[in-house]
Formats: sequence, C-alpha cells, structure tokens
Amino acid sequence: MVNVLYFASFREMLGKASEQLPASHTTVESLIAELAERGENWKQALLDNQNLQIAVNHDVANRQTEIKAGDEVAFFPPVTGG
Amino acid sequence: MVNVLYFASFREMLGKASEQLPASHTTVESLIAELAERGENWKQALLDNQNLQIAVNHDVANRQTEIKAGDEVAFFPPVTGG
Amino acid sequence: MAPETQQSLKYPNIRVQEEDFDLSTEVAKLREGHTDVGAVVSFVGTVRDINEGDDVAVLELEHYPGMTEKALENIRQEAHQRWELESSVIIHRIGKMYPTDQIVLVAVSSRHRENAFYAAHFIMDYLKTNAPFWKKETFPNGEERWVDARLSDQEAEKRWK
Amino acid sequence: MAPETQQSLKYPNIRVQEEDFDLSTEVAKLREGHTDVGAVVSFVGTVRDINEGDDVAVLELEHYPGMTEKALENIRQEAHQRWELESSVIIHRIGKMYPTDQIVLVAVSSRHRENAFYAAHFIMDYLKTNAPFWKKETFPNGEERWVDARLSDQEAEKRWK
Repeated sequence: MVNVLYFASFREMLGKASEQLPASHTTVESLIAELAERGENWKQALLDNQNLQIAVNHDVANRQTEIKAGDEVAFFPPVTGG
Repeated sequence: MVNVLYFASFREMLGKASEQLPASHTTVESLIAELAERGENWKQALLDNQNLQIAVNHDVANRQTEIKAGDEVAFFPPVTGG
Repeated sequence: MAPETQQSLKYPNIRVQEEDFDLSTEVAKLREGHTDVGAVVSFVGTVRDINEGDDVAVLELEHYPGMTEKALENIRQEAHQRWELESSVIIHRIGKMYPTDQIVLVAVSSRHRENAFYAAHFIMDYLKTNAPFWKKETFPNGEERWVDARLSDQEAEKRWK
Repeated sequence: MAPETQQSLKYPNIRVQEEDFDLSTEVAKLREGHTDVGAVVSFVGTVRDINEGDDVAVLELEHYPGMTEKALENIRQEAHQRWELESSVIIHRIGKMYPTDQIVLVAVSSRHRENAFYAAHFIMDYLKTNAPFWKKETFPNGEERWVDARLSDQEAEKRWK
C-alpha cells in the first residue's frame, strides 16, 4: 500500500486528509493519472495544477519520482509559513 | 574659549581628558599645529596621525573644519564600539 | 514515546509547537556553552492585522508533521555549511494565532555579525518557500481564505542560489 | 534635569547605559502600537572570551557623551530613510563588561522581513565605524590593551555607500 496525504486547500477541495491506496503505480505521475479520474476537482488540483507540490517520504519530489509499497506521498499547494 | 576633549588612548597618551583654550585658531588644523608643539606625544597623536578622528560640536569634522569661540573640539582614535 | 518527543530528540534545534515562545529565553539557550560568540541575530515573524488590504481576525497555521521538522533541519544544516556559525534554532508555531502574535523565530549565533545576519536571512527565505506550512486567514465577518504564496518569496529564495 | 534624562527625551529610540537590557522586553516595547508589523530583526553583540587569540577577562567601554547619542540617532534616521520600517531602537552599554555579557542591541520592525534584515545590518555596520565608542580589554594577567579598529569594519560600512 501507499499512504497518500492531502494538505491545506487540497484537503478541503478533495474532501480528505489521507488514504491508503494499493501500490500499483511506479511513479507519482501514474498515481496522479489515476486520482484525476475521480472527478473535475481531482483533475484540477493534481493533474492540471502547475503549482502542485509533491513530497515522497518527507522529501520534495516531482511527477517523475518513483514510488513503491510503504511510501508516503503528499500533495499540497505552495507553502506559506513563516 | 574653545573646549577641547581627548578620548580613549589619546586621553591616556596626552595625560588629560579636556581643557579650555583661547579661541585663537580659525581651523582645526591651526589648533593641532599649536598643540603639536607641546611635545613628541602631542605631535604623534595629532599632527602625524593619519587615523586621527576629529569632531566639532558632536559632528564628524576634519582638519579644514572652521572653529570659533564656544565650540567643542574632540580628538580621538578610530572607534571600536558595537 | 509521543511522536513530538521523538522529533525533538532527533532535531533538538527545531521546534514546531502550539505554544508561544520567549525571545530572551531562546537566545539564552542558543548561546549556552558558546563563549566565543560575538553576534546573535534573531528574526521574529508576527501576525499582521492587515494582509493584502483586508483586516485579519485569526490566522491558522497547518503543517505536515514529520516533513516539517526534516525540511527545517535541512535548511538549518545548509546555513551551517554556508557560513561559520556557532549555533542556531528554528521555532515555528502551529494552530490558531491572532494579530501581533509571534509565529516564527530564527536565531543564529556566530563569532562575527556578517555570518549571523546572512544565515538568519537565508534561513527565513528558505523556510518561506521550502517548509510545509500553510496559513489560513479568518476575517472579522467569519470568511476564511487560504493565504496565497508570494512570488516575492520565490524571488527572495533565488537570491541565495 | 540630569544630562542623561535630557538625552533620552531628545532621542527616545537611543539608549547609552551601564545597565544590561532584556531582549524580549525591548522587542515588546519596539512593537508597541505597531500592529502592522510582520518582521522584527534584532542583533545582540556580546563580549567574546577571546579576541585576536588572547583571553579577555574584562572589557571596558568608553564613549563621548552627547556625540554618541547624536551619531546613533543619525544612523537610525538614515536606516529609516533607506528602508520602509515601522520602528527601531539602539541600546549600547558603557562601562565594565565581562565575557558573554551583552554589549549592544539593534532591533528593527517592519512589514516585510527584507527591510528589517537590511536595516539592522546597516545600522550595526555604521555604528561600528561612526559611533564614538572605544573598547579597552584587560587580560587575566592584568595587562590592558585598547582594541584596534578593524579594517573589515571599514570595508563592511563601504558596502552600503
């Protein structure tokens, strides 16, 4: 399984903070492709979003980053702390 | 009269912190010329010292700065606060 | 062991907490055991009562536990590699805050002031674009708005490349 | 009215004093009445236990009363002209100090961090070369030495021209 997290406006827009998904994807890109099929809000937030931020196992990642079973993948908007 | 002040290493080298002198000099330069005649330590500290710092009435000044009766003239080494 | 305790053992110079902090206390801790320090630069970020022209009543800070601490520690280590520093600390608050409240502290000690100024500025610029925190503003009428990332923050970070 | 009282009325954001100061207290005062502040940068200069390779036991600060306050206020005003700032304060101690003691505080508040960082750094660089303070070190064997001005401080000031 892969643990998928959504933060801030993504959490609100997608209606969930986290979920467990089967580890059937080799890259972040393929995970996004599957999630985008859930509906317009998913497509907008993840697939069409030029500002999408991605982390894999707490490190900054991108669409090409590989993922495997046990990984934690997080999707979020640009950060605004400090 | 002109009030003349000496600070830090100058005060120690010249043996005084301040003195009142007749206002008989038109510029800092002429005041220094007179003081330098007092002896080698005065000459070294004021006349031959490329790093001499001068203030007239609490403002940074130089050898060409004009002075008049009632002015306060200060001589000191480069500052080292902070 | 509670997760927050594990994090604080792993990253003793990083704290992510709901509680407020006291500047003097933190700077004193930072300097403890560093007698050769000549300069301490601290930055405190505070909640402004106006943002983008609108009155702000409440600011809520969300973060990504685990990644936050790791990201902040990476930023801190990078600063220590770039400048000769004695010690540094980063404290970032989460949860609800109100105008004039303290949000973040970055404090750096070094022998000479230039390193401390640059390092503290660098850490703040990097934190702004690389640490997973998100701000949500609530206005006096109850409306909520996620704060947009600033282009100027991205520009500020690029300066250090 | 005592001279020091006159000076503090004339320059309320400048303090030259023997007493130590508390960073949190001073930053709180600095921020009082400025609710639009987002950033506070503070610099604390401290007595190092080693200077130029020698152990220092005591540091004594002498200054030029009257000119000091005027010079510091000029530096502060210059910073306010160069950057958009909310408020600023400069506190410089005089008299005898010991390793790890606080010597000087420069604190600046502004809406955005960049202005606060630059202004605090500028004030310190200018103070180092333009405010009439002199340091005398006493070593553990009782020997005394006036601290030499640093060429690096003159270079640091030139950066801002």
